Amino acid sequence: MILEVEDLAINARGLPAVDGVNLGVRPGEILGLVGESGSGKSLTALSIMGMLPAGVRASRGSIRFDGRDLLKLSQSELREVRGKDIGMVFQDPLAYLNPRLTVGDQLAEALTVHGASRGHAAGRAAELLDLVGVPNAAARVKDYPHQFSGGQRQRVLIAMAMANEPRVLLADEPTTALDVTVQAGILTLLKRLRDETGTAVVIITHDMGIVEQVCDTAAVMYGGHIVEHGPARTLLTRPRHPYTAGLLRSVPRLASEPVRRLPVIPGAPPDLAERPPGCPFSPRCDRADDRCGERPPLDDGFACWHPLSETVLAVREPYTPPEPRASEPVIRAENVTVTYGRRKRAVRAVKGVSLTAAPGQTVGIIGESGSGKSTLARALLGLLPAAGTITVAGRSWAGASKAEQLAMRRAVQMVFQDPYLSLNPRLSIRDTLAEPYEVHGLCPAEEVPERLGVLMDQVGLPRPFLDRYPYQLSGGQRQRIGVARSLAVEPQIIVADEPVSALDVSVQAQILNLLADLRDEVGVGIVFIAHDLGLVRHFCDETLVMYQGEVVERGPSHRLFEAPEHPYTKTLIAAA
Amino acid sequence: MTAIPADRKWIRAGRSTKGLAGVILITLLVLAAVAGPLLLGVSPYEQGADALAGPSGAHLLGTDEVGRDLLARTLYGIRSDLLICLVAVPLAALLGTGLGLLGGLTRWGGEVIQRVFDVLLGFHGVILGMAIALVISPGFVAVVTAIVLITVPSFGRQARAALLQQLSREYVLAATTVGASKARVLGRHVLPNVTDSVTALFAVAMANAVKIEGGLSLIGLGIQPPEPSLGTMISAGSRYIQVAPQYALVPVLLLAALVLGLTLLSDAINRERLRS
Amino acid sequence: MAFWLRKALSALLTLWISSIAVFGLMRLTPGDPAAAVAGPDATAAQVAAIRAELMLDQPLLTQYGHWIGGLLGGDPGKSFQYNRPIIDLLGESVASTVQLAIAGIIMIPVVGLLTGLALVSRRLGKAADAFATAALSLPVYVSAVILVFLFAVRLKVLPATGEMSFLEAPDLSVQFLILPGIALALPAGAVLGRLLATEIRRVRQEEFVLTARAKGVPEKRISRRHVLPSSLGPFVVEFGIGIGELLGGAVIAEELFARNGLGKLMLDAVQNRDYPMAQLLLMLAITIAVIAQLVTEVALSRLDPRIRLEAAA
Amino acid sequence: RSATQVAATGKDITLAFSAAPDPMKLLRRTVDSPVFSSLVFDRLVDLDKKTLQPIPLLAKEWEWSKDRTSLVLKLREGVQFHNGRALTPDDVIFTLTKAQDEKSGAQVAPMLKRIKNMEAGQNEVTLTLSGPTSNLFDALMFVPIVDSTTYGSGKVIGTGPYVWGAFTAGTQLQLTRNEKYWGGSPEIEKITIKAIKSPQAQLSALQSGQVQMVGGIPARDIKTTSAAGKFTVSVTRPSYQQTYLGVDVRTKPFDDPKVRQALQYAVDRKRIADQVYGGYAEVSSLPWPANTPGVTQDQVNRYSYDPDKARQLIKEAGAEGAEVTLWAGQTPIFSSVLDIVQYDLEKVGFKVVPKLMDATEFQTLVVNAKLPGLNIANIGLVSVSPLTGISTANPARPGENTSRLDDKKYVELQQAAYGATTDVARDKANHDLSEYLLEQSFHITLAQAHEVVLWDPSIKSADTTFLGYLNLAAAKRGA
Ligand SMILES: Nc1ncnc2c1ncn2[C@@H]1O[C@H](COP(=O)(O)OP(=O)(O)OP(=O)(O)O)[C@@H](O)[C@H]1O
Ligand SMILES: Nc1ncnc2c1ncn2[C@@H]1O[C@H](COP(=O)(O)OP(=O)(O)OP(=O)(O)O)[C@@H](O)[C@H]1O
Ligand SMILES: [Mg+2]
Ligand SMILES: [Mg+2]
Repeated sequence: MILEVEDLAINARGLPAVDGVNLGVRPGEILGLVGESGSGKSLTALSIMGMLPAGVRASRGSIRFDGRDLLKLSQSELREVRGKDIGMVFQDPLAYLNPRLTVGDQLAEALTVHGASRGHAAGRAAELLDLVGVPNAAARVKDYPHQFSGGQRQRVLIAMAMANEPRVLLADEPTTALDVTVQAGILTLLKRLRDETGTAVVIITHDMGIVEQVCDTAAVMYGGHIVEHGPARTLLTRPRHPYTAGLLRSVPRLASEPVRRLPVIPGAPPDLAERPPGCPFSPRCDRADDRCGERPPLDDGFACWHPLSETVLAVREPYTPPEPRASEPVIRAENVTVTYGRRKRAVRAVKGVSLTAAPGQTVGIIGESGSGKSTLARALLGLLPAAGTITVAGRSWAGASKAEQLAMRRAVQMVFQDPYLSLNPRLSIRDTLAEPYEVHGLCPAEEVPERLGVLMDQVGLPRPFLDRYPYQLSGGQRQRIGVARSLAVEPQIIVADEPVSALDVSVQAQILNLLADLRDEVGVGIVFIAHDLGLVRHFCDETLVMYQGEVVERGPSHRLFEAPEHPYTKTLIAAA
Repeated sequence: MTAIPADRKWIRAGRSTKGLAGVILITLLVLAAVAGPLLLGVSPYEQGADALAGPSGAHLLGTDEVGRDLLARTLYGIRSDLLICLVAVPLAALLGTGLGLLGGLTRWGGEVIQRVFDVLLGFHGVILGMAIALVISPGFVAVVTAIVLITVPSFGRQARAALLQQLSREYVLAATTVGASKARVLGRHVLPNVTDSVTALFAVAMANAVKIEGGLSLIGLGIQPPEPSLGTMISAGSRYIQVAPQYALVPVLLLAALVLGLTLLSDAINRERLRS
Repeated sequence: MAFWLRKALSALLTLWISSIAVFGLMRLTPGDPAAAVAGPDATAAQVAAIRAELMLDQPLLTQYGHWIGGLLGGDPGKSFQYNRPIIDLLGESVASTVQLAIAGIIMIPVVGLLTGLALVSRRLGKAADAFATAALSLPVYVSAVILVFLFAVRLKVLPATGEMSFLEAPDLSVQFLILPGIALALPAGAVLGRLLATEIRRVRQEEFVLTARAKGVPEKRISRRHVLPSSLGPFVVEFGIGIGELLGGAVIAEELFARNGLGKLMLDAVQNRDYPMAQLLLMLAITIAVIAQLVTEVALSRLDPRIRLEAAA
Repeated sequence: RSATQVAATGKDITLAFSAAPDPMKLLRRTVDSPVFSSLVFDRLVDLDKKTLQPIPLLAKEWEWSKDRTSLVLKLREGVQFHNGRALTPDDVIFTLTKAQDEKSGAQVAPMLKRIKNMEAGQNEVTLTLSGPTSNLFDALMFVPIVDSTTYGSGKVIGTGPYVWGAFTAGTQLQLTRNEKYWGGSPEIEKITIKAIKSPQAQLSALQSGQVQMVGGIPARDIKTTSAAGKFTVSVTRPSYQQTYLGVDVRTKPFDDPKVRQALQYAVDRKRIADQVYGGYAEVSSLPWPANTPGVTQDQVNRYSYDPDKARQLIKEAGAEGAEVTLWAGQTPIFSSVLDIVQYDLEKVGFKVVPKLMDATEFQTLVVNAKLPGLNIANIGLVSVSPLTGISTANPARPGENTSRLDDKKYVELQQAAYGATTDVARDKANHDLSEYLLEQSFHITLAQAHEVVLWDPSIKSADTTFLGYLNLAAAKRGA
């Protein structure tokens, strides 16, 4: 073990953010630290770097790095270790690079601060850039971060972390901000570096897929605890902890067969304040009994009183895609083109896209960031001017009278990507949900409260929440409100722009199921935008693949994913 | 990330030590201005033979150059300064926000209004004030007008920025998708959040208003005698700084206190805005 | 490149509108320049004669055209008051104001930087905050009175008022500049300081600071190399705007310190309805403000490569 | 070096004056005249401050014809202009002719117009008058003799003790002594005149030793420096600052002399003298000094402060609670005067609407006699003599004046005064004019303010002319 964390506890503003974590990684080994947002992954990593934010401190345990306890070192001693023996790569590649210094300078700095001469450092900077596979490195060192692509920036960060050939490399969600295709590149890079230098790598992620692809060992974190750890393979194939299992089930993976409803982990991730003394998962665990809540389970590879005996991953209701009901398309879009900006700075975000959406059916749109998905979605709702024809129930947005537009809006609704931005912070949930009724005058005022109640039931939220404000709700709950708002006018089609990307893995499934139910029971048609292939495959009857504003391939989901034709689709699926 | 409704912000602002200090200062001054004269019961206009007399039982702060009671005048002075603030700043806020929004909503309008703001900013406060005071003869109206014109651009720009930011917010789109009319979207979703960021400017604007009033008085274009105002008293009093220091210094301190109070308050409010 | 072109054009537009505003403003102010020139107990006949002499009996459009024409031709015309070409009158005033401005331009950022850094430092923070708030709250005309009273009348270490040509006696003229300089620099500097402080605090939260720390960069170097440069943006902008306002600010400062600069000239001109003089100086003030704006933008783009390169693109 | 120590050296001095010298209107008495006019120029005569008799200057002696309609002025020999030209009778005639023309702006033009003809003789000038002119010397002592060859060219060339030197309009003027001065070369070599508007700035300049004299500032401001004791205050006889309350006799209720007289009683002149002029002013019901021959004490104190009397008169005239507009120009002085007058008038039951506007705007209204109601302003030269006063100052001029009082009797009185060439006659004329003003009360004197100059004690025997112009021919600078 080059790095060994023992019984680490981290106290964040009086709350136990991390509680009794044990980790170890050997030279040349890649450890995957998996867990949902807020489970304590980043803090653990930061504590290893001795870089915990203000108000947060390690309250217990030890972090051994070749014999020394990092927690006992002084700041200056730690500084010696940082970047020299232990390197770190952060999540958002742009934010973590200084926009005002050239990439070369920033790389060189990593060396100079540890005693390298300027000249040598400058030369090495180019080498490093080349090492991480940035084309014609020698020239690019003079460029500024914003001149690099997302993937390249991430490579720069990695190069920076590797500058002094550290013995341990910590990577906190190194690929989360990147597109699938780019992700793959970064992961192989990490692997390669490990092979070449023999560094121990700790990859922090919330994506089981990554564990599967690159990790030798893995540890699953939940509510500040390590609930399960061991060799990646076994952990993925035969999870013993219910949470691990739940996590694996609730995430549809390309490999697995689609199902009608995803198995979900009920409830929401734990709140630090009210975490039971015992197993943090017990409140959401179907196997839990009193003991679980009271006494922390012993840790022997998995921390659970009732470990799963054998894998239950297979247990999924078999799924026969519902007969595509013969229904008239409500949305008809024919070679839609959207252009932002004027003249010189014009950006054609969507180029000649056609699609139709009918009640009871799901059209999936996938594509990397910037490929025009959201733009298309907004065009479909007549939110921005588009060339080509977009008709809703036979009427075109262009030249529709106010009254007509109102009618059209009753037919199509939208669910937005970020539940934090899509609710007006100043309006109570009641006001937000009441708005559709007010503007459409759907029912007499006195009936509205009852309707709202029904809506809340539909999206599975307690009625009292009507009087809360957005900031009093969790992400998942907000997104349910977003769905409820779109349901209010009883639309025939809902356009959902990455409705779950901003949500925790275990919550995603809940929202997806909600949409699935609406489709199958109410018969709403859904245009489902995502960049997670698994979701789309699992969820959609038909799938469109967008690339740089164009639809490069389309077809029934099962066909498209089994036998992709367009090269881009191929790489996409290969990468995932 | 999670935005807090404005009202809470103000309350929170009040809670921080700085904010509290500001609130207290202002409250005291307002009390002095409102209750002071009543308690004192001396007319600020009553002239007398003994000019520039030092503090005495009859005149706690002494008298000015024509034998009027300084304390009374100072208290009334605060009153008129507060009045100026309360009239001018909201006016400026309304006008500025209005123009700012117009600028944000209409393309050509935006251009023109930006230019107008640039011109207004081009004139230095003092000069603009002077010109205005001359055009409409000096006095309350002139001072208010000057302050309004000087303050409008800052409100305008703030409002415009806030508006543009709001328009790109997803909940604004969401409102449109559920079929809310443009007017409704603006009135219900955009404006409230805009006002929110505009109100944050209030305290600063008021502080400046007080300063401008004083600056105009300095060149004799402020509030006109016999009406007292802190500014006029400072400019008149600084003439007697050596024989009757209290004449200028007391208003100076009060004016400073007023500005200080407002500055502290605005600091606190802004801090709250950043936090949320 | 088009970026700068647009900027320049809109600046010109601004100036043109300003010229109309300035011209109109002067004509709007009641009071007859001729009467001012004639002085007290002049007869109506005398005043009328002067009016004609000053071409004030001509239609406004002609007057405006004449003025603008002159300006563009580099001839701002004759001063009503002094009945001399304005150019001849500006000489010394310009020098005086330029000196004052330079004093300000030197002192303001110094005060600003020091205050800003003090504000974010652990030890001085509180004191600096008190100072900044006080400096902000004291209007120039107040601090000036106090400064003069202390340093000139009581301590007699610095000249109260007046000035001296820098060329004749640099050492002395500097002494005359200290008090006005401070009076100008205190509030302006305090504003800058606070701005800088808030910005530094913000930048310290930025992720790239974490990266630097993770590289093992010492805190000192992080502040110097990563935080400060990234924090200077608003500082520069505000300072630029500040420079733009210096001429305006000079009005007060020169009145208080009895300096015969452009500010005083402008004040007199407006008060005596010396149209050509007032108009020229007002335009000058505005032009400076506008140019300051432009230059500021350039400086900003130097500080932030993103702006620069977008502009270039 | 410290700028606080560097005052002028023993041989030169620096003066601070509220108004900048302006060489454009040399023949006119403007605010800036006192600081340089008598240093650069000579007059034909000056008047004795006590006896009011002419003192020879460029005119070394003179002789009246019997009927007092022609005057022969013998000029001093060997007088040279600063450009080396010798003074000739033609220069005198040139100057007087210029001064007769309204365009020159010379206040005494109306009096000089009475000169029908001028003849140059052997170093003498003969003036022929349209009629007896008792106050001709008032006019002559007023007019500075200019160099006929350069006048109007912007050059400033006189025969005075000091030579006009480096000059920046609106800010500064330097004078160097005229070694060839006929009265002997002055002691002080160099005089620098700085224009400093703000009294505070002036005083602190004086206190910190940057200047040795400050002038043209409100007298009351002198009291405001604790250091007043350290400096010599030289007070000239009341002159350019006769502050008055002008009454437009065509606006009700002031068409009634009773109401106008009520005003006289209503205003508290003592308080104005003390509070506005810091005591440097004379309290009098008349525009001209109390020592004016023919004027009686009773006249001087005719209207002492008496609100009750005022109210009573107003009652009689049935003008209680009348609303009156009170105009004034925006200066610290006038706004204080306005303060007090407004207060006093309200005390006797008027409703006062104060209209304090910026100086130029006010000036415009004065010139066009557009001041319905009351207005506060000041004039000069009334202090010289009643006749000169009413003949030169718009507000009180017989015929057309800002009070819009048009009365034959007044004009007759003026003519009589011109003819009053004997002392007895002159005294009577002065008395009658005073009586007329008091009775008509359209031009109400508020204060005869002194012009006050503050000297550094090191300056000795600095003097002022009858008009209150600086006269430093004999000034010295000691330790
Ligand atoms: N600076 C801080 N102050 C207070 N609490 C904090 C701070 N940083 C993190 N926390 C809390 O500590 C817990 C763990 O945070 P951490 O960032 O380690 O989670 P994470 O697993 O990295 O989540 P994510 O996947 O979103 O990065 C969270 O509940 C968070 O609210
Ligand atoms: N308001 C805008 N002005 C100019 N260009 C824009 C604007 N919005 C988006 N774009 C550009 O249009 C293209 C498509 O953007 P869009 O948001 O539709 O992509 P996306 O597929 O939704 O990406 P993501 O998966 O990150 O949401 C991008 O290149 C983006 O830079
Ligand atoms: Mg994290
Ligand atoms: Mg998108």
